[in-house]
Amino acid sequence: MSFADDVRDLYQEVILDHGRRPRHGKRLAAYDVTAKGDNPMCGDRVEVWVRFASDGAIAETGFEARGCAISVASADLMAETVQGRGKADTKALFEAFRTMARTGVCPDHDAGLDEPLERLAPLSGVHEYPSRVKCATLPWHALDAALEGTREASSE
Amino acid sequence: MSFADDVRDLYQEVILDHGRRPRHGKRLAAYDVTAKGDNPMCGDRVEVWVRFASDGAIAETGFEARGCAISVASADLMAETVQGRGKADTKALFEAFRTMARTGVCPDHDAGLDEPLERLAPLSGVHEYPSRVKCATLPWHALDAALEGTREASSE
Amino acid sequence: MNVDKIRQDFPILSQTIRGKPLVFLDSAASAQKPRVVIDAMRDAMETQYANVHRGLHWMSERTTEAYEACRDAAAALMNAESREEIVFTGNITGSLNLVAHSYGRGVMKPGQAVVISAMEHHSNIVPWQMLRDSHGIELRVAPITDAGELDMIAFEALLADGKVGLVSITHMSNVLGTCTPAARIAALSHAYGAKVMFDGAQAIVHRAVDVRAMDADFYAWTGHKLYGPTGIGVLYAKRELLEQMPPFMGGGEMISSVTYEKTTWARVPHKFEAGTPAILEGIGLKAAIDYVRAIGYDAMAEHEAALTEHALARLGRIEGIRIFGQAQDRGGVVSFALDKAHAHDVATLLDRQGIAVRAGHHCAEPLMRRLGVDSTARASFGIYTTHAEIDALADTMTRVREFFA
Amino acid sequence: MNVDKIRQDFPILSQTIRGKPLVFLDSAASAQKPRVVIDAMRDAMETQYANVHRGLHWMSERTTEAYEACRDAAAALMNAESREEIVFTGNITGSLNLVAHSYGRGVMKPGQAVVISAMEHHSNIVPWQMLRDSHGIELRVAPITDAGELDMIAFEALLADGKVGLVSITHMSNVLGTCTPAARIAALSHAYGAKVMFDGAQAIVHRAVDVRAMDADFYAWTGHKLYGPTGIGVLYAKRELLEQMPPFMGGGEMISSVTYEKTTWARVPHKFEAGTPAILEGIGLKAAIDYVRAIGYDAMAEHEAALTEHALARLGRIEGIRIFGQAQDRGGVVSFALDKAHAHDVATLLDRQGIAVRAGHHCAEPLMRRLGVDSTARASFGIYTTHAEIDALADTMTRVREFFA
Ligand SMILES: Cc1ncc(COP(=O)(O)O)c(C=O)c1O
Ligand SMILES: Cc1ncc(COP(=O)(O)O)c(C=O)c1O
Repeated sequence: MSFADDVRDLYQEVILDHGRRPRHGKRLAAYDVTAKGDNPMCGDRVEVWVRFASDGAIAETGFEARGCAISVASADLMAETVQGRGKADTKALFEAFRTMARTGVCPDHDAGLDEPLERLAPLSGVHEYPSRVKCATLPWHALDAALEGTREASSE
Repeated sequence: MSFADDVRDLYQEVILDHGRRPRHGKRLAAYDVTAKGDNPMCGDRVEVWVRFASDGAIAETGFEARGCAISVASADLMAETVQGRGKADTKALFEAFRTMARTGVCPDHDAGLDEPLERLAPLSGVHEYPSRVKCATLPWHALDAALEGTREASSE
Repeated sequence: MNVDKIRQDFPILSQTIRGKPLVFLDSAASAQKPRVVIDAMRDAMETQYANVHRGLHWMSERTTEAYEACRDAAAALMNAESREEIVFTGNITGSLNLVAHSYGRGVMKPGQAVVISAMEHHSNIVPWQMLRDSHGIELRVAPITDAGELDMIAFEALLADGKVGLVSITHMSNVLGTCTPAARIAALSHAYGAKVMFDGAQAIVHRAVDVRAMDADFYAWTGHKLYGPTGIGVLYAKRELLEQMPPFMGGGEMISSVTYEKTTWARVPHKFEAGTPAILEGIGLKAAIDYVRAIGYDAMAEHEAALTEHALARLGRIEGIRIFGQAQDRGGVVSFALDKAHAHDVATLLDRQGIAVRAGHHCAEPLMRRLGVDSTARASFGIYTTHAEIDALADTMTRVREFFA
Repeated sequence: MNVDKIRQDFPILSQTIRGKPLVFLDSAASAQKPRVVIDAMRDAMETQYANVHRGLHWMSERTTEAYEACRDAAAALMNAESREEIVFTGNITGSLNLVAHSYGRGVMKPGQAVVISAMEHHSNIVPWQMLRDSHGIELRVAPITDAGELDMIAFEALLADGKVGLVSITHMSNVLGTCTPAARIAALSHAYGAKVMFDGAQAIVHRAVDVRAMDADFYAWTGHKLYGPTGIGVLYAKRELLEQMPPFMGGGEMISSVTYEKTTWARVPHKFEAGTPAILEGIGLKAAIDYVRAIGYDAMAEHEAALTEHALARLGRIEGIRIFGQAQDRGGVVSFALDKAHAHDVATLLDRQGIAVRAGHHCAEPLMRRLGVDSTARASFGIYTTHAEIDALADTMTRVREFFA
């Protein structure tokens, strides 16, 4: 197998792309909640800002991340997939994503999560690299903390 | 081999005898020097008293020991063999005895030590039982401390 | 429980000593290791080894998993609420010192007191003396009865003034075999506002330990007595206490972030684990825990109770032998003395016949004084000990007694 | 030195990782173990094991001899004056904390200062911060030059006011590879009345350490980096200092006698060794020391110098790679960063090809800040490392760089 083939199981094109050019990698000018996430084991750090729509669903998510391609891409894909979702729905998605990142398989889930999980699926390759699972879940921990009203999260 | 045969390599009759009925196991009423010896590892304790003759040789040695048969027998045989010896002579004997106790073989020595070393030879069996070597040498450490004018010795 | 089969798991038991088959009756000092422990450590070194926790590569990740599995196993063994309540140290002495520093100096206040018992191992005495001398903590000693049991009335009296911050008591005496009533001790301690720690070095080898059922605040033990390797000790502590305590040693692994001005600590339990941990030892201990659990504490306790009863009966019939400790509830340890011979001579004569017992003060000098002796001989039993070995001990003791008569 | 032959001594090196042959370039985190170490530990558990020091029986005596032989080996390895100057701990972090407690709290006085350098491992930072915060000791940091060497002029300036009681500096940086001039550091420290300790965790793996020639007061290292087992650390200290220092942990083995009122300490070094020691680990470390000495430091140093030069040359030619540290005198450790990729991604891509490097802050966050980075990737070499492995690293790095371009 070529070098590129070898590494595509984890670094798929979509990850490289979102890692290099995140669409949501910015602080929101106006936001409702925010939180920081920290992985002291490897030094990754992410900060998220969330603005809600009038119905309570997430209108927009922005982030600033200092870390590896996986954590930046995961933050960006997260921002993309949670848009328009309510809090409960977002939490369910987090749980399902977390399982996928850890095990590589998509857990049983609500039909409503089919589409977002498919979009997050490129990240499932991390399950082969246990120490990198936290890179992928860190932005989600931060988002969860923001939604919960706690200001800090850690994926340690 | 019978039980008794097995153990005779260390517990020779002379050791049992001196261990049970030490001839010199008493505090001297009049003495010139004294010292205590302590083996904190096993709790053996011995105290020796020495009286010198007018020529500086050892006139008499007495001891009180709390410990095993080996340490009591060794103290008693020591008291016996050092009688009449000068300080240098006694130290040389200690050195030779120590080597014998550790290795089981009698080191090269002055012809003058032939006879006392032969009397101490029954104790050479301890070399097979490294943790017991200290039991055999403890009284000598105490005697040495007394001769040196230090009051305490340890065979740790 | 099939002892013959178990013996085959322990390669060392087929050794001969001074030409005689090894009769190893010194397990309370340190137990022998089953093949699964030896193999686990060897396999790790041969096939899967690297430093843990911070490594991003395959070997490091796999080694981290294997090592951290020991924490899960230890938590399950003790029925801890979570794996984060398990701290690894170098031995139980390290666990006790950790608590003496981080809880004693870090949380307790001068003027408070620590209660120990009159049958503690030095490891559960000296750290408290050092705490007393450096931190103004009073040290109180709960007496034991002549049967060798904790005097519960006197114990409660020591708690009465409400000054006691911590009770630290053995869960099983390494000299008398006495098992202490942990749940009652904990309930009393808590009633008077004290936290409670148990020295489980011996207890966990002989019986199931449930820290939640007994409501222990701290519970400490040591790997090498539970058929595991040396170099690793275990400390269970309730999570809220670990959160509250400052760290003991500083260094790698125990920090969250470091600047010269200010360092923040890692989460529990890592806050208390400085430097590269005992990785191979954790892997070995995991195998030992699995081994013990597969046999089961019920079977082990039953086996050891039978051995102990047999030993007490056989040794008790020998004239001139005095046995120390008549506790109702006791584990597989029997201390004794012979009237005509010093314990060291006894041990050497037994050794000459291939029988390994311990002789001395067993790191419990104050208890020796309480018993009125300098030293005792001690036979202690493990899962591999047989009735025939106890018969060999008793038969040989008869001859030792004759020899010194 | 025949590297092919040496590689055959390390069973793990023939493993494959993710389908590729293992290229292990993470020895500075922890080294792999030669068969002699594995066998020594296994043999002990299979044929000759019991608790040490207090046992009167055959197994205990033989195990004591085998374990204590490690003290002789360590003393000889470092050219200590006597075996009593060697204290065993759990890891070097334990050794450093021992000195921070027993010398720092026990002998130093509030108002005095400790000097470390700007390239220390957390294990040589955090214990001194804890000492500072609890004991009123000032912590001073000697800067490094942009080449990554200790700034000797600034270092001397820190000593000038005579307040420094202890200098504790790495003998070789685990990030930059820099070897520090130990003899000069010691001479300067002594000239200003300070004692001096070296963190030799990395240095002793790469070069002969002579504590008397460099006149170190303390010298610490850790077994698992010198091809030995985990769970054991070493501290050399001049005898007079050990005599002067109070003990660190209390318990069995470290006492001479115990009463509730007053406990007296065992002689050095046992005063500092509480509880059952790392017996199997001592036996393993003895085998590791013998192994290293048989190969010889001259051959090892030469081999590693050649590897390092090769690595610096090969990696230095790759565009976008920045290498950290240009010390004149350096050991087998090369830290680097890639402009377009995070160190973790680099490490994962290398891992996917079977190449194990470390990525992160290497337990040296303050040094990372000094270098202006969050993390680096680090390749580190052992006696078994080959030029071909470095070529594999460099070739793969070229592709990693292309991949992230
Ligand atoms: C320079 C240096 N000091 C200290 C340490 C800490 O060693 P240990 O984790 O074995 O205590 C290390 C290795 O991690 C090191 O490289
Ligand atoms: C009851 C008890 N506590 C503490 C210890 C000390 O254990 P370690 O030496 O492993 O720290 C022992 C064993 O020696 C023991 O039997």
